[in-house]
Amino acid sequence: MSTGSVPLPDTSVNGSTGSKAKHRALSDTLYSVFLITPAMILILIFALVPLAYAINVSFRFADLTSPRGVAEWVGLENYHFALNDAFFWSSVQRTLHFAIFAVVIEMILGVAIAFLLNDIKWFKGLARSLIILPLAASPFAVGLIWRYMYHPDFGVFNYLISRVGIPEQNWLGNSQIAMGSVIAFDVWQWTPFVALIALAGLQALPKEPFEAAALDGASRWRVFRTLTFPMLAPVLTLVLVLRTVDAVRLYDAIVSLTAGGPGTSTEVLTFYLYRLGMRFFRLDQASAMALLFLYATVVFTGLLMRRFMQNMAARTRAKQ
Amino acid sequence: MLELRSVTKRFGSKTAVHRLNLECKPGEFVVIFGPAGAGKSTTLNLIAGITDPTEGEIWLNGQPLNRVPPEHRNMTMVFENYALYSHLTVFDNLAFPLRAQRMPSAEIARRVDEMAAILQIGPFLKRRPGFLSGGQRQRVALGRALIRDADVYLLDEPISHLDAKLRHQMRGELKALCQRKQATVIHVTHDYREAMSLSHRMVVIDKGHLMQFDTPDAIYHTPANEFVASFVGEPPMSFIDVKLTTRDGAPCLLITGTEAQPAIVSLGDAATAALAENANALRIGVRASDISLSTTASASHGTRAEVYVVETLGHRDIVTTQIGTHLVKVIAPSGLGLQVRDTVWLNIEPHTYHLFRDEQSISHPTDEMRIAQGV
Amino acid sequence: METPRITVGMVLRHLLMLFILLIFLFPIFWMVLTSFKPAEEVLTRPPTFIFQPTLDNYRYAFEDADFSLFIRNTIVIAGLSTLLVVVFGSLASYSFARYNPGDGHIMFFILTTRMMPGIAVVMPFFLIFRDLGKTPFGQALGLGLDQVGSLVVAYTVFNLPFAIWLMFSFFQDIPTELEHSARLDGYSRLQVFLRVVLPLAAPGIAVTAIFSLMFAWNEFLFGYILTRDAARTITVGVSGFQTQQGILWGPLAAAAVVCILPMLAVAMFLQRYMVRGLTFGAVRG
Amino acid sequence: MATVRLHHLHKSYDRGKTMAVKDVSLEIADGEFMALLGPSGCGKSSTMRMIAGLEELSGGEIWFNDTLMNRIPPKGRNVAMVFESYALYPTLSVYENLAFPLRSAGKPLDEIERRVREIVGILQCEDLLQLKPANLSSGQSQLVGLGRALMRQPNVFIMDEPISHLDTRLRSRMRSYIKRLHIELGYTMLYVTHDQEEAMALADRIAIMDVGQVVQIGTPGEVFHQPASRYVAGFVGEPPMNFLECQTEQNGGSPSLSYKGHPIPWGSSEHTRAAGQVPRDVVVGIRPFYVSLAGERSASHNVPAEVFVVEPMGDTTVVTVKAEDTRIQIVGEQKMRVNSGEVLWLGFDPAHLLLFDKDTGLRLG
Amino acid sequence: MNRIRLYGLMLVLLIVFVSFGSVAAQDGVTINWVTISGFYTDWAEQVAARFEEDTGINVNIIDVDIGQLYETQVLESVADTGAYDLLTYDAGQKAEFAESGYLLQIDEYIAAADPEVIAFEDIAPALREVTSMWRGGVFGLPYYTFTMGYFYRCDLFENPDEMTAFEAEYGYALGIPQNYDQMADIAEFFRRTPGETLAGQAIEQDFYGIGVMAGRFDQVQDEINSIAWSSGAQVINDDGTPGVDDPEFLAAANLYVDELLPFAPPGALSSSFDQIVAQMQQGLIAQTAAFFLDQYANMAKTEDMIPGARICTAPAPGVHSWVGAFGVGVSSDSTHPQEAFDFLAWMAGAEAQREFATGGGTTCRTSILTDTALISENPQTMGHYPTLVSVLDHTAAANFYPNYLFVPQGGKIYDEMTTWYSTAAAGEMSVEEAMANMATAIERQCGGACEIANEALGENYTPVPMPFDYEAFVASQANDIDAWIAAQ
Repeated sequence: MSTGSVPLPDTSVNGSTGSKAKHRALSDTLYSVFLITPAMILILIFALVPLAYAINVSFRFADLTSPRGVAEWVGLENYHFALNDAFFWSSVQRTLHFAIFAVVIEMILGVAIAFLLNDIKWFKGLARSLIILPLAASPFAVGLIWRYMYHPDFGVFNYLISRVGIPEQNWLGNSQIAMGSVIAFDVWQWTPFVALIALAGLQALPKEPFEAAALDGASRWRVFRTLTFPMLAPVLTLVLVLRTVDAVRLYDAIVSLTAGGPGTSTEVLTFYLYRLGMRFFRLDQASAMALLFLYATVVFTGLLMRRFMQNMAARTRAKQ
Repeated sequence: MLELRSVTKRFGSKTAVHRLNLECKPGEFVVIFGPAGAGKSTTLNLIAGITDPTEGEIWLNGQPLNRVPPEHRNMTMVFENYALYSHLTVFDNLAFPLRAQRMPSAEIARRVDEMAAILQIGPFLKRRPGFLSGGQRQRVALGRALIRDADVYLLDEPISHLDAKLRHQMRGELKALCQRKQATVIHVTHDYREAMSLSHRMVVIDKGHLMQFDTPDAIYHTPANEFVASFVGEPPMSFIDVKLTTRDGAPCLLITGTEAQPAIVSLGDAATAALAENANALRIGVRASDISLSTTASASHGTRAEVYVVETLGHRDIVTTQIGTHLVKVIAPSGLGLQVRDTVWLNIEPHTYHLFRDEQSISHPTDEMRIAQGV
Repeated sequence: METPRITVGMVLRHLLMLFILLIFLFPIFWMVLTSFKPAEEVLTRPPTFIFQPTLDNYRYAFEDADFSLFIRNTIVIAGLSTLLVVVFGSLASYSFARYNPGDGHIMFFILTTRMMPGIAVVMPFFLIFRDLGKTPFGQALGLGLDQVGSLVVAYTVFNLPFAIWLMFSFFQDIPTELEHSARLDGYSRLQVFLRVVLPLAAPGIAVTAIFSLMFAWNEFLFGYILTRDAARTITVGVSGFQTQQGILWGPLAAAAVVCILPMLAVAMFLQRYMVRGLTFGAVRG
Repeated sequence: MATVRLHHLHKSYDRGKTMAVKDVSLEIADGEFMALLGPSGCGKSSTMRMIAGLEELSGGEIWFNDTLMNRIPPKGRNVAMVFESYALYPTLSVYENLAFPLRSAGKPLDEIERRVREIVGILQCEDLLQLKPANLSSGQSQLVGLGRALMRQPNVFIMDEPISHLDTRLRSRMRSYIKRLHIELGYTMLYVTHDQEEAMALADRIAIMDVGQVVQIGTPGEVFHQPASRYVAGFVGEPPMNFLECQTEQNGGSPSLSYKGHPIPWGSSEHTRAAGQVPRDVVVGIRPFYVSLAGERSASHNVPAEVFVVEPMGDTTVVTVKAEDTRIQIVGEQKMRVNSGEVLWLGFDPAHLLLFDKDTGLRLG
Repeated sequence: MNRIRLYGLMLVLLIVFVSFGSVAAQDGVTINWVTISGFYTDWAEQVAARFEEDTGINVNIIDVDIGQLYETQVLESVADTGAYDLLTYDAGQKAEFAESGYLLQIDEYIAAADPEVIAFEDIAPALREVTSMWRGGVFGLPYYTFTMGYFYRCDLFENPDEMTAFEAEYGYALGIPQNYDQMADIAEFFRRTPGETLAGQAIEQDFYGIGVMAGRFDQVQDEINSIAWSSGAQVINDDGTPGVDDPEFLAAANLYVDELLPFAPPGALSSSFDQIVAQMQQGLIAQTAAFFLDQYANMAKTEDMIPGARICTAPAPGVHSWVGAFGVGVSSDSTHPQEAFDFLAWMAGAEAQREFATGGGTTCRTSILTDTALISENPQTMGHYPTLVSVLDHTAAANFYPNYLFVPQGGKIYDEMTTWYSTAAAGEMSVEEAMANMATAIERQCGGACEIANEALGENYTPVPMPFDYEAFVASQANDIDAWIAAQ
């Protein structure tokens, strides 16, 4: 009928119109709610129930290994305990120490690698494929392998550095450098992630402003400072948030690399929570600390992400 | 019969369409014309049911369409950015609307081939849209909209991205096709030639407000206001600010900025009558094709101007002239050998200009000519 | 014909990249090397690079430590949870990208569910699944302790936030006109989602799938708390090489190689999409 | 300012698999306004980008005056450029965008300030200075892009489709403005466009490109009236030129022309002179302005045609007719009123008939 | 895109395919025994298979990493899942498991069982005390002991050059250390750097005087405690108050940190026992501190790897080193306690244990530990038995047991020790500070003074007939207990 010269019969016009009244549109709101329902049910059950449990327990006495189990309401006692627990604060300090150093190094190194990857010509695809390998490895499994490689007597790292004349180090046994060694491991594993995202960001940048800058005679540094970096900033903020949220939750690597040692020099908050919760089974104290931690993370993320969220919402509205 | 009854669409505090009334007869080809951001596409989306009006109603064949979802409106649409499915081949793109109707595949194939032949995209049927040029994509998009029968065809800039040659050709094809289909078409464009060429009636809108709704001829020759006048015609109409003055006791117009060396323009009778009440914010508009220039002053060519720049069209030149601070474009025969800053004389006369007050039309050249010729 | 000039800077950059690659790949190389070492070569001073390679470690991992079961479990768990993540996540993400229910607040809430330290919620998870496993519903779906279903659900829940965030920009980048066009053609919203939106978001879905696959494959804590034996995953299996006879480094390396090999393959195959998909829509020209 | 000479320029991609630019030689005189015209993919962008130094050459030489530029980076060429996509620095304000070239050159602050004010004055966009590019309309963006290019005294001023995204009114205004600017400043200009109208209107000379090669270089008049080939003829002019496949016949020294058996008057002396070399099958090109319609058959109006579509354009009317199976467009008077389906007789102005070789497409005579 | 779809399809198919294989139903009673992974797995599987053959009861062995065994068992027990019928515990966790009701008291089962099979009295009394008994009842049976002794390179100790040099420097003869000060002397003496000589030969790499495990992998406390016990100090005093901050204890910890650790390889701060074994095998160390005797078979491999090396064992100085074993008990949640017990009795019984011992395991049964014929047949795997027996015997005779083993919070206190002892070892804080923290931690765990439930100790002890006299051995100043026995 596409090019047929016969005009449409009137009946079909009326027929189709007549049926229209029956097909009222499902409102956008209803439809959008319908779409998020399956995911929300899962999230609500498995995020809110544990959260509610944790909140509940944090206001009670709860020692699972004692015959009393989860017992009476104790008010803010557990929070009081947490806030006055020197070990809690020192583990928070270690966590921040780890997170700040690891994330900053990963960001700098990752962005640098992204630039390099963007720049090279000869084995670009291969390099891009290979650089993400650490990312694909299970932190727990390779953590054990790293512990093996870090071993001061039998590890390959000491062997390698001694070959080039650097004195051997007690990577995980010296409390001065053990945290550094854990950071190195995390950097090894997560720098590719940052690099990958930064590379994606770089490749998504429009070419023309850079060409214009080249014609305008701008130096590399000026281009980076006034163009590249500000344009990458949103994506880097996001990586920063994602990495920080992950870094402060570091657990697997600590279990397999140091178990918090030597001494307590790598005992980050999650590992302390593990000991409190899964060794001493003091769920009350562990929950209180975890909730304080969650609150801090949410506030931190919320602050950093506000701009990003607003942009996203604005774009959605613009599309409607 | 498609009707928009006082339709308003607001996005937040921004009003995209303001109390728009339209009615479009069955089989009529209506072009919505306006600059970017005028609300053209929003109007189309409202008709299609993609967005719901904030106020007002849309009726089709005597039935209100409010809250009828797009899939039940029996309309098709071409989108400005083609909206082709990049994961489907051209064939599947064209077949997509037919498959929704569960049409047998043999019939689908027949129709697709037919449409492909008309739009000259036969060789690309197996390709994905990503491998087509902009023009080819636009034709596929057009084909996808026209392949099935619908109550209303909504075309959003369907041929504006084609190159000049193809655009001319497709314009003709589109016009012929729609004539044959007796289809009700709402066509959106920012190209006045396309609008003039295709439409039975034209809707000129700006910032969501209806400026004029009339036949192409009427729009061109009797624009309702400065906006319509400025947007229809190429090169665009030139505007000159004027002040009411008198010469030899008769009212006439003084071009502002030429007070030192007054450039005076005479007034037609109709205009004179109208100006008796209020003579503020006057402006005359001249079309490049309505006036002519001469290198010597004469009775007919009495307005002095200076050549600003000369651009050629090949068979003719567009001479941009400067009167005071105003630029006036004139179409002139090529080969006059005019140089920048040469002095020329223009015939700005009642039968060559439109007169506007507060941006609204007061008189048109045709009126004046009719009066002058005593018709 | 003039070939692109080779400058000193360019050569240096390539060398630097090679050096970086060397550093980043060395641990993996060493792991592979160790996996082929005979037991007496594993802890030596200095470490050996050249030795008589053996498959004993792999044999041990597969025969004595039952790795084939762990691998099977892991494939089922990671695969199913990825499937669920993609299905539920894409529906939700699409909804957020198009309709923004909750005006960003629900989105942010979903992100916050990822911030709770796993160690703090593992106990409630354990209790939930213990009780679910006793209900007929839980039994039918295998949602009990030491059952594949519970890990599937757990990993799905953990991955959903990230997946929703990741896919969000992909959905936002799909021109709405495509959907409108399909609806005008007579397709319902759900049909449009399935026939138009999903295929177009395929790269995003690929990226999401690979990340959730990687997470589920590598997760350790919940894997070991929620399973005992029958549903044990490969990473937990790896932990079993820390024994009272010491850490069995050779078999551990072999198991780790087996454990990360599929992920490496997937990651390498999909890296193109990963690079494309990871801007989270944060960079706009 | 400089004379720009391109000497056998080549550009290939994918290790020589695709040739984007083939043997382009061109000279732009000091102060000349040269337009590079062609459809997308014709190689005009690659040529331009090689001149700017944004792309490496695969072969050939580029000279600015007496300096070989092949190995000079963009920075050292002193080329100002207006980009099609504006290429404003998204993170910088308009002021900073304008100041950027001078800041890069390390100019003192007061000079930058002075120059920005000057350019802003010329472009009349004072109110934009503090805005970010994202908040500008396309017209404003284009203005800023132009302003940024004007900040320096360049060797060559390149404009890449600078006004193609603007609406009609603005485009018309900017076109005149650019032309006048060139006259005032006298820069060596290279203007890249796919819009023949712009090229015609603006350029001193036009270089028309097709599949990587320059097919004609000439003034707008030459290109319009004496196109080198059917390709050029079809590309230049709006509406486009009509083409008819005709036969020539030698009738005792005076050749005649017929279209499908309908004789077409053809008699200028120039044609007669060329008659000896004219092959039998030719393509006749005629611009829509030089075709007329008549209700009655006559000696001058000999070809029957059915009206296909009538398009009123305000000041003119474009009529498309079908003569046998070929479509022909006629630009007629505004008052011309014909109806589709009507059969009329076509007349061709003998003075404006152009003949092209059917096979090579080259113009004959 | 097509390729992606293809791979997706393949993935789904793979999932479906493997899902088919994952369901395997079993009939009859199945007993789940959760135990330490990689821990004589072959033997356990064989024992289980044989048991199933005899009784039709299926035994499913669940291997768990030693580091996670505790929490998974507690979690399942607390949650009453009944997932495990047999639990495996360290001596230090017995009190907690029994007190919390995770373990079933099995006295009646033992009484009803075939005495030939179970032979409860045959289990070394010291191990019985620390692993089975709680508040007078029996809660499980030990099946593997990792009691501590002392390993040293007797070839070096007997080297005339070294002996002369040592005596010249320290004023007494080089030999098995009689106390930890002597051990410290030996450690200092044998510390050599490249270029120095060892046993008359110039060495190329560092040689260390001692191997210790000062990291956070749950062994540092056994080493420090052993030193403390040798001087009578306790982690928890008899009155239940912390003893770690007492002067004797502090002296012991200080000795460890200041006089042993400096002469150990750098790996000490992150090593676990397997690396000590490797240090020995690689010829890096001359001796161990108190060390797990069950590692003898691995230690003995040194003799193959280093020409001329000989590995000898002796009780650790002061003899009061760590005495303990892994016990297995019936879970109180078990739905088949009798079957579970039957398997336990069979597995910990004489016959299965004999196989266990010949396979390299270190059994807890006196009859096997003192079977000289068997020992002389398997010198590479049982060479440590005489030392082990003497330690066990001495412990039982002296009726000396660490108090924390009889505190319900013992397991947690043990875990805290790892943290604080290693903190001191790593130099993060002073010994005094770390031990003060440890004391606080003990009080926190116990909620004040700890309740010590060792009232039953010692009364039922009947000395086991020993094949040799340990006191005489020590008095003889001999270096090799095996040689000494042979000479008797």
